[in-house]
Amino acid sequence: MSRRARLAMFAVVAAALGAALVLALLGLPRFGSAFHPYGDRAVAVAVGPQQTANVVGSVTFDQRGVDTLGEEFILFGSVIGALVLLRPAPEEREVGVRGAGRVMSSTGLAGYLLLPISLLVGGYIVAHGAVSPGGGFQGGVILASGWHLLYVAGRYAALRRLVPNKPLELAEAVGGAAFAAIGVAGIGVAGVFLVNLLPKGSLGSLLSAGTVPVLNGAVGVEVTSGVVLLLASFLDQAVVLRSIEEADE
Amino acid sequence: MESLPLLCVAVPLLVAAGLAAVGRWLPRPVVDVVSLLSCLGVLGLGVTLLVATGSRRVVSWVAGYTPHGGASVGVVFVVDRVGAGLAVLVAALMTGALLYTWRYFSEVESKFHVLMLLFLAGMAGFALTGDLFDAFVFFELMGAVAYALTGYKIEEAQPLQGALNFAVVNSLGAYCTLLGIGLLYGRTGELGFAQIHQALAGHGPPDALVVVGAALVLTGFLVKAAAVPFHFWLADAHAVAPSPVCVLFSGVMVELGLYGVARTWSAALSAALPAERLRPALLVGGVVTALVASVMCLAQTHLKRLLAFSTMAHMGLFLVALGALEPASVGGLLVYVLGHAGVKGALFLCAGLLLNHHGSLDAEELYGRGREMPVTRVCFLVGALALAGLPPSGTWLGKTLSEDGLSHAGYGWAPALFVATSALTGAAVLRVGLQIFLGVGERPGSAEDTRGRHEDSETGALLSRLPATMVGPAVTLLGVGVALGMVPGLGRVAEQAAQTLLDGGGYAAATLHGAVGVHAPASDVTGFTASGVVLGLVSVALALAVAAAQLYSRRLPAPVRAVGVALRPPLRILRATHSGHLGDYVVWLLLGVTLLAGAIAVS
Amino acid sequence: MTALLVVALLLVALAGTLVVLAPGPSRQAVTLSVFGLALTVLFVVLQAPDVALSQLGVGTVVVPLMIMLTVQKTRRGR
Amino acid sequence: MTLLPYLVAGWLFLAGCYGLVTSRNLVHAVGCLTIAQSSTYVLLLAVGYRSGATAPVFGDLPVGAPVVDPVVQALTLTDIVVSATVTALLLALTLQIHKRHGTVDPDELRALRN
Repeated sequence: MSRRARLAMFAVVAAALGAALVLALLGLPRFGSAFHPYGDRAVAVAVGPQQTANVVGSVTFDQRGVDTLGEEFILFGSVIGALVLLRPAPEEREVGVRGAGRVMSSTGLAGYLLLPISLLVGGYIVAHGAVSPGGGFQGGVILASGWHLLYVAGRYAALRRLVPNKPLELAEAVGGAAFAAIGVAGIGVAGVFLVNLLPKGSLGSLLSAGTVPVLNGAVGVEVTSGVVLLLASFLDQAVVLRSIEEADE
Repeated sequence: MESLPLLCVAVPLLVAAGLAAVGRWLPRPVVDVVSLLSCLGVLGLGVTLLVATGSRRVVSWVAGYTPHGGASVGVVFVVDRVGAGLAVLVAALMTGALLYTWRYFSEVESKFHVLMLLFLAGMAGFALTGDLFDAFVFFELMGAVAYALTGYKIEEAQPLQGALNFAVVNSLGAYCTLLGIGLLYGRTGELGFAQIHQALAGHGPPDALVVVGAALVLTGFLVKAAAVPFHFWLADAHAVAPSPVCVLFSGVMVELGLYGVARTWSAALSAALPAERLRPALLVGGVVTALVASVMCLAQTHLKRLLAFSTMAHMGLFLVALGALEPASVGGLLVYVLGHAGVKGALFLCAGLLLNHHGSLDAEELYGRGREMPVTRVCFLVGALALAGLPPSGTWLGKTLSEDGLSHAGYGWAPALFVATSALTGAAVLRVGLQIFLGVGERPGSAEDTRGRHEDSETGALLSRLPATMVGPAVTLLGVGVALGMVPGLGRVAEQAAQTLLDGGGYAAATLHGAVGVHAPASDVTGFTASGVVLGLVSVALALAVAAAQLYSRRLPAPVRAVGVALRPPLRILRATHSGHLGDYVVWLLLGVTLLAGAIAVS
Repeated sequence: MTALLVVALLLVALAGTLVVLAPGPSRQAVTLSVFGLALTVLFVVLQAPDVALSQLGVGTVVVPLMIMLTVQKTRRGR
Repeated sequence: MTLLPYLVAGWLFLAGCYGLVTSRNLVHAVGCLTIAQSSTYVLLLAVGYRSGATAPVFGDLPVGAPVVDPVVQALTLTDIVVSATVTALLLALTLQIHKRHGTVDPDELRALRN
């Protein structure tokens, strides 16, 4: 199709689809309605038998934990997939990073200052996933971002040499495996996959909610290492890898 | 028994994570053996489930949140014969694919195996789950891994673009599904298939929300099933993905899209959307898909692209057989899917063997060069005949059962469509088979279409001798695909499985109220009817005739050639719509959603 | 429905439109970051702090960063 | 007025699709796809909203206080992860396409033209 034909066809189709969508949206309950049967049940279970103050955490890691198992392995598979796709092609080679040592000192200082803060915040958010907003995923992303502050602050290539992919890949796999293994352990102990086996404690305390904080920890490890790997492989592409002709210039 | 469905998902996930952790330090044979063993483990679990589901549905509530008074906060896995059968099919094809890759595909440590095992887990989870959102999650898992596997050969230009088109179109389809889930959640407040069914029941004719919500949810699955006009990604992705991955794409992944349509409709939507609402859209979509793909298939010379369009043509037939929403035709469809998976899997592996031996997938470039590959030659040609519907192969049995079921349901035109489609796609496969393996027909001159020439083999260097681990899976898959047609009573079992699949009320009762028993009504399906055998032979004869006409086009009588010349301009337009352009594909997808919603609304 | 909610919604719609209309990918990475921030605000107003935290990390940092790195690599010639 | 959140969701979806259809750069197209996906976040969270309710976290909140639907929030969390990972894969593919084809303009990519 030519650009104009494509656009014209889109205009017609989008108008029809938009109208259909509006008709459908009119059939939804009024915005802000009190009709949430599943949500009400989930809240009752979370604050009742499961003693999980953060109900979203309870739904994510306990009541609908298998969704999250799938989600973690989507992340895991995508990171592996991205590593496969971004592997150096036969005609590419790594070049030294020119100028990587010449980061502005103020940026470097800010990076070093922000690093402990982001590590602290990230760790806190992972640990408190069962009692306050956040959890393994959110904390993991913050930890991974903190890690990248180090790249900004220091020398990229030196840091990459210091912490290569191998341990990160290992950590990512172990985090993912831990989640699946806790699920299988449920079958071994109680005959039920992903059952919340551990003592539930009392609502709002750090060690409440049974396996929810443990799973949060596993996800935290996986997400941190996974996101670091992902960003690092893109950084490698942008900074380190060149085709042979480019490298020879 | 109740924990088996979850193990089908958890075992490959655990092994995949384990391989990713320590795979780099393991010798390659260990990686191969461990992945194969976990496939065989899932196969064993699936077979156990298949046996158990003869008399009941296996219902397992994850984390033990069993329902009280028909309501639960948990996610449920509900397995019936069809779900268990799909899990078995997935594991069996994956075993064949991994055997084929024995010792090869080692560019990035064990990551190919890790991706394949995640793919296995995603497909098994999709087939076994009883929750709409959970199905979306597994759908995305198999999608994400499939995109990476499609683009695995980063040294070449085409795989990358094929993977990108595949990924964008499938993702957009999945987001449509999620929008639909949001709409249905707003209406029902539930996510489980059975819970949605229960909440939708008894509200009279469907309103705009249910119609559009259903259309959006089904869109994601129909994209996977490659129904026109959602189909454009299929040929792009199949043509470029590694051969063992194509076996899974063609043999079961696209079929899982249809399964998603069938399951979501029967287990959840059928309470508000009677079969009459959905039937026209599926039937018309199926007919158009079969015809478009048959024509496109005839026009190809690139082996994998040709096989991809053949898969799509069969998807059109499957869509028609499903569209009747009757147990007899759906039972036939189930047999057809199994037979097709074996035969098409074998054909894709044969294409891979040619690529690894000769470094090309272009039928004209390969002309006569398959002569010294005796096993591959027999395998490919028998596969082509089975695809055309030669009795008593499994593809033939599925075809004839579907035809019978459709005729009895009042669709007298269906057998003609089935015969024509199997003949045309069979002809295309036969034509290239005869060219490559026997050097039949006019030696092709300089063709304008040079796609497919000089492709890198999948094994690094070209193989002068093909190992048994590569040839064996192709022969076995073909053997199973052909032998299925001779299994006594298969049609009856399939019809009963279809009955259970289409019984939405029974599904809800089993899931929410513990009524797991399945009663299997008597069925008089036999399969071997005189008319079925005749129709099978007719389509094979037609296939041979069309293949001969293509091979000796210059010797055809003038009037026949005139018809061929007259058909060229419309064919050119049809080919031009398969432009490889992302923007085009997105517009077609949106058109498809709109038409689907419209068809459900006015039916 | 509070005024704050209306503002957050309109901001999201506007930012989303700007992302689509952004002339090139590098400009888009910036608007995408703003869009991520607008979504974060909306999620907070909709009483979804868990989601807001996720969106803050993913939508304003990780995704725009990946896009920016890709832009940098694809801007060069072959 | 109470339809506004739902309409914003619909708008984002169509706007994202418009971007995909007209985009002349694959990186840009990937960005537009994330806009189309964000419509699902807005729709899900809007469907789960309850007027006058607070976030479903019972830190200082008395048990029994009205809260918004936690289930849609869990779904949206999953959705965000899916979005980020699919985006990463698409960008990785785009990078390699640039290396092999020398362009990321869909109008100039002809390898799969039939």
